[in-house]
Amino acid sequence: MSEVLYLAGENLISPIVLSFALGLIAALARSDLSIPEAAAKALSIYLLFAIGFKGGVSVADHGIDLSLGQSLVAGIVLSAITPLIAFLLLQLLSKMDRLNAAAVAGHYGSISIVTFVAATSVLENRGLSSEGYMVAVAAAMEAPAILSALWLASRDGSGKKMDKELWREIFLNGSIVLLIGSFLIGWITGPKGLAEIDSFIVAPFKGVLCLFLLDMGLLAGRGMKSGRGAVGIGAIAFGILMPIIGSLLGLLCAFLLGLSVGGSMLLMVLSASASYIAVPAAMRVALPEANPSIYLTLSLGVTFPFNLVLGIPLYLTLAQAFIGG
Amino acid sequence: MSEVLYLAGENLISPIVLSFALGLIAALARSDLSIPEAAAKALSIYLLFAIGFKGGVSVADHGIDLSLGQSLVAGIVLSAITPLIAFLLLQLLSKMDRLNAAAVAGHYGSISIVTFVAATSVLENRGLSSEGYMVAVAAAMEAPAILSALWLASRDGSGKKMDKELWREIFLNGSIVLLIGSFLIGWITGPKGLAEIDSFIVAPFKGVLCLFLLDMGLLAGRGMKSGRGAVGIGAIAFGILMPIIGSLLGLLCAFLLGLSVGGSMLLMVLSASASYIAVPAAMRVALPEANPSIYLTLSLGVTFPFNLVLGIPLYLTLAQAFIGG
Amino acid sequence: MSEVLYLAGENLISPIVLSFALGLIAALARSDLSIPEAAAKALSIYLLFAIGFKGGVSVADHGIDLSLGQSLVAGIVLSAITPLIAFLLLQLLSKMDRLNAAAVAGHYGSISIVTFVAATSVLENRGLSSEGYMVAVAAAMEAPAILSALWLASRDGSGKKMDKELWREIFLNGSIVLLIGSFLIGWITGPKGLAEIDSFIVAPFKGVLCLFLLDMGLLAGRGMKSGRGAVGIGAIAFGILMPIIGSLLGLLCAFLLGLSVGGSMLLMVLSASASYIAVPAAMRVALPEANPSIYLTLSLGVTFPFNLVLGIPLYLTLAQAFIGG
Amino acid sequence: MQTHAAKRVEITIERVMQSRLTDALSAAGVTGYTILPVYGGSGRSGPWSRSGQVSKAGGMVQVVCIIRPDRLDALLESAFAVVERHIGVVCITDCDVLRAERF
Amino acid sequence: MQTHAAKRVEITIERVMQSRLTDALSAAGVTGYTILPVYGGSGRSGPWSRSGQVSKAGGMVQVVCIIRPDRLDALLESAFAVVERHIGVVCITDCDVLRAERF
Amino acid sequence: MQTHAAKRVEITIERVMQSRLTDALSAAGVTGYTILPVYGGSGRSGPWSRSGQVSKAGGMVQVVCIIRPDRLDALLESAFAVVERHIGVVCITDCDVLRAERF
Ligand SMILES: Nc1ncnc2c1ncn2[C@@H]1O[C@H](COP(=O)(O)O)[C@@H](O)[C@H]1O
Ligand SMILES: Nc1ncnc2c1ncn2[C@@H]1O[C@H](COP(=O)(O)O)[C@@H](O)[C@H]1O
Ligand SMILES: Nc1ncnc2c1ncn2[C@@H]1O[C@H](COP(=O)(O)O)[C@@H](O)[C@H]1O
Ligand code: NA
Ligand code: NA
Ligand code: NA
Repeated sequence: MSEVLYLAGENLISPIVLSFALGLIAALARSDLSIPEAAAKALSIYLLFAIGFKGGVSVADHGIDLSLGQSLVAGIVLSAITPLIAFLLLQLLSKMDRLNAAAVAGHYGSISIVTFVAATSVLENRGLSSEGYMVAVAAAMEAPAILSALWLASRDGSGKKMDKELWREIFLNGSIVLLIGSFLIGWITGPKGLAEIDSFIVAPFKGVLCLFLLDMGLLAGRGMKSGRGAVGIGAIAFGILMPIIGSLLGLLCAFLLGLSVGGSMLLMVLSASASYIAVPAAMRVALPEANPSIYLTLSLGVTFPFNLVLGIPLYLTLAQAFIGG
Repeated sequence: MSEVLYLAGENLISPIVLSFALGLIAALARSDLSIPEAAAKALSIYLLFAIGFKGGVSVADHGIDLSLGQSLVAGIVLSAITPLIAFLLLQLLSKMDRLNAAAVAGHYGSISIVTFVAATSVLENRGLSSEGYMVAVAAAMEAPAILSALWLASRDGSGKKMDKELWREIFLNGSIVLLIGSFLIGWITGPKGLAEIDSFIVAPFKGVLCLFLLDMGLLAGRGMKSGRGAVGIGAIAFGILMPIIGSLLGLLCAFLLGLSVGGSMLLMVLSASASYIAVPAAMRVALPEANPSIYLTLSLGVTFPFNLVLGIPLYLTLAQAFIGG
Repeated sequence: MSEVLYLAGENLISPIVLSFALGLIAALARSDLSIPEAAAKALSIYLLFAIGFKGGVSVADHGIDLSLGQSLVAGIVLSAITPLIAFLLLQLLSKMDRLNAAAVAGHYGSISIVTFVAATSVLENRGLSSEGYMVAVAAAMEAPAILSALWLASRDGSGKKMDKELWREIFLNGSIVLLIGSFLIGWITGPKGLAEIDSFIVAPFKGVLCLFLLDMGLLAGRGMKSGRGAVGIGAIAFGILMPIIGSLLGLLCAFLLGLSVGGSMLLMVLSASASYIAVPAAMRVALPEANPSIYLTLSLGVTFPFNLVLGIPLYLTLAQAFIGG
Repeated sequence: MQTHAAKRVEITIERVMQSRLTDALSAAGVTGYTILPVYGGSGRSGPWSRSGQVSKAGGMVQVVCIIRPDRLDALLESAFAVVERHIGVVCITDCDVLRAERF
Repeated sequence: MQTHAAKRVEITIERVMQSRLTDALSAAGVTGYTILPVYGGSGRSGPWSRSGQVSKAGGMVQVVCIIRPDRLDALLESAFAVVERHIGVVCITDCDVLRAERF
Repeated sequence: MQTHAAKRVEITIERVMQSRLTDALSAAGVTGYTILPVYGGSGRSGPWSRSGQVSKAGGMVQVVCIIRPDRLDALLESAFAVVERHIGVVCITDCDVLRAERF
């Protein structure tokens, strides 16, 4: 426990977490600080490209682990099943109607890439390595949860029939394509490719992440203010409990897969995190009657900060305790 | 004197000043070269974050100097009093009406953070250190001048009553929040935090500054063209005299505070520089009848280039002569 | 030949080419991956500034070669004459009407700076140096081709009389001004200036180029889809033959000028490449009846990928064979 | 100058629905439209702004179509089918255009 | 299709006044509006453009409100109170809307 | 509130022609206009979008002028001279404005 607290304390005073806090405070104090939409998108493109590329290079470096395929399958299953658990938990903890509960559930099955990125940088700081292909697992976990959510919603007759267009949008959304694409580029070009561009994608990475988290803090703070009325205390409890449950599922899979401590922690983070980019967009198309204030407040305003500040050190401690290291 | 000229000459052929000149010439020649608004904002967010963070780290590094509090107070007083002097000088030198004179005066009490940043990079080139908390002094000097300007204007019955909203906008404007926030982050995380992100905020800093100054040159050039008619010869004389007067006030304060040569030069630069971001926005809200062409042309088209090219070497020479070094 | 293939293979698996391929595939698969306009412009400003600056520094470093003036003249002549050849070849290979043929021809006389940049990075990878002033030659080659194209069009009575405004727009367009300006800044400040900003303009250069090529891939892919109907098989053949012819003209000039292998290859690349930024804009003003789908599809969808993937290694092999090295 | 009566239809719709709307318009034979970015707004679901956003969710665009009056109904029907379950505003104004042959 | 008469009010106003205007609109019960970015323009105070700008001063936005005709006056009065001393243009057009219950 | 009849002219024109258009408007005595960015669109020359673009070619802007009805013809003539050979749409709407002295 004291290990968790120590880690959490150290985590708390990292530039990354403090940048998020700065954004949060600025937004809650109604400062007009803001990052232009185009700049925020450019930062996210940079982060996706860099994290994908580095993952690919690491696979090229260490050779393909037997468990790559297994991990992908595990990720897909985790992503598809988590929404069912989330849906039940929501019904238990809150009075949310089934449509909104389905939409929220979809977010928790999918992943938040920036939480993943923050976790990799914590691993790096502590000198822990991880399986490079976890980036591919992250990409694989983005979409299946959406299908589960739509299935949950359709049992009520709500939700739209999946048209081909929507399938394409979900599986070829920009962040998946960029993540997988840069992963493959990193894999193909390997350490030699990395050497060519590492002063772009490695050295400045953490600084860029700080600015991105500043923006996330601003968004989370503004979302909290406007979403205040939309979520009750039960839903907030869900927003903290669910990532812990998710992380335990992730831990179990990691154990079964035989992942390293670092890889286990990353799989826990993926299972614990909730989407706030790809899934909301899919939900607006497929479940327009679901209320975005609810799922965005929970995902961005509750679970994301929880994971960033307390979750990541907690999951790392658990991984170290159960996987060894 | 020859020292000033030597310094000015060396300053003149730095990439920073030449980038500004390139922007200026391109604008005056009516080239369509332009930097997108979102990119310009991103550059300014980067510069504020980096300069604040580095200031904070330097405070963490060297411990808190006794004079931090005193310097903040001195900065606030300088910012509040300078507009009164500027107002009188304007009445003397030009036929500007009292409302516009008040608005202009407010700009000269406040500060231009990019002039400050350019000055720090000149210090760095010459291997001179300065008090890290000067960044906090810069932030403290942004707002008080606005209140003085509004007070000057209100003596005429013009100007709007300060509403709570306006107070909030002035004191929590994005650049103050970002500067103070990143200063605190740098302070809290210290050299360890800096080590994590220095290849983002230290190494590329001067290059980013070049691009930002290119943009400033474009804006200044376009402002000169459209503001040509708005300012007379007397006002232009003010735009060159006032920064020198301001710098001397800064020098006096620096001497009384016992600042280092570098710190003294920075305080001079702060007193000498005129706002072109925060104050214009506040003036549009509070003194909408004042003519923006006048204050923007003076601040961006006259005083900024003067400080960048001649002022900074001049202030450095004065600081070295009077403070020692 | 096997040397070309080897080079082409190596080129093919560079992060730069693969990033382009990723964008192309994403666009053809109708992914919604996209780079905001402001970010794309910021990337291009960075690349122009960096390449210009480095060229200038290299001139400052190695002293002015006698052939600078001659190279500029050769570039201007190449740019002015190539459209005439292109026009004839188009008439030969396709049934394109004279107006569109003139517009297309103008693109091939002018240059694509990103092809040039990609070529410099191939040279760098192979440790080959080149004349720094090739950047100035690139700038000089942007505009003359436009005048040739307008002359070709005017022989039909189409095309607008060149007004003063259009002259100014062509010769002072943003990319020419930025390239020449940063070249001069680099020249003036020299290696000392470079030392100040090299961690901004040298180290991350190739990484930024990857993101820019990702964007080019997206644009090329989307252009191919929407321009499909506009160009026939003859025109496509032109889009591949013309760069080869252009490169041979470039090789001839380079031989006459006595350029180094690296410089020869760059002049070949300039002659071989087709504009997709400056010339299209000029054509919209001066030849609005010409169909942009035709010239953009050829320049961005055919010739640019050809040069990037096959052309650059081919030209390098030819330069090495004929110029020595 | 000679002008011709036409209708200006302004459809404010979620960004995620943009391609579905323009596909529907094309299917209904409406191939002329202009898309304006929207920076923010407010409605029954409260205020929103695009600043700092990365997700496509939570933003809107404005699609402006100028059409001949007799084609208005076809346009409205195809637009309505897309907008129906989604938030969005459809606003029709009378206008005059130059060069009527284009519409 | 069934449409309903409404008013489209387009207020071009300085960016620094945006939140004051929307606060005033909300206070007057107008909660539906869309904000469009403005790239540049010209008026009695000469031409301007946003390109390269960092300051919020010197830019404008367009606030578009579609409302029921009977609520027009309340809107105009609250808007005018904000715009009065500031530069800005208020332009009202007759329009028709689908789904009138929304306004 | 007291309003005054005016005309709202919306000219959708290629970005490369923007300065030529505004110069022509100024020459015709029209000094008040607002320029809106355009994100994409579709017309006889097919669909387009600005995303990822670097070139000024291939984008459009919307120039909105509000003028007194009696000055409409001067405006249209000067605009038409610029737009004539180029793609672009000119759309005129009746409107009412506050503060008529400004137009
Ligand atoms: N009356 C209105 N006038 C203009 N725009 C509106 C209006 N009502 C809604 N909107 C726009 O449509 C979006 C969604 O509206 P709503 O569905 O009411 O939340 C708002 O955020 C506005 O951008
Ligand atoms: N007649 C007009 N039509 C459209 N926009 C206008 C008009 N007059 C002024 N504007 C806009 O309002 C801004 C301020 O106008 P002004 O107060 O006249 O300087 C201008 O820069 C334009 O963006
Ligand atoms: N009927 C229309 N309504 C609105 N915008 C249009 C219309 N027709 C054309 N446009 C705009 O004008 C551009 C050029 O049209 P065109 O010349 O038909 O290719 C299109 O891409 C649209 O942005
Ligand atoms: Na998850
Ligand atoms: Na000052
Ligand atoms: Na060429």
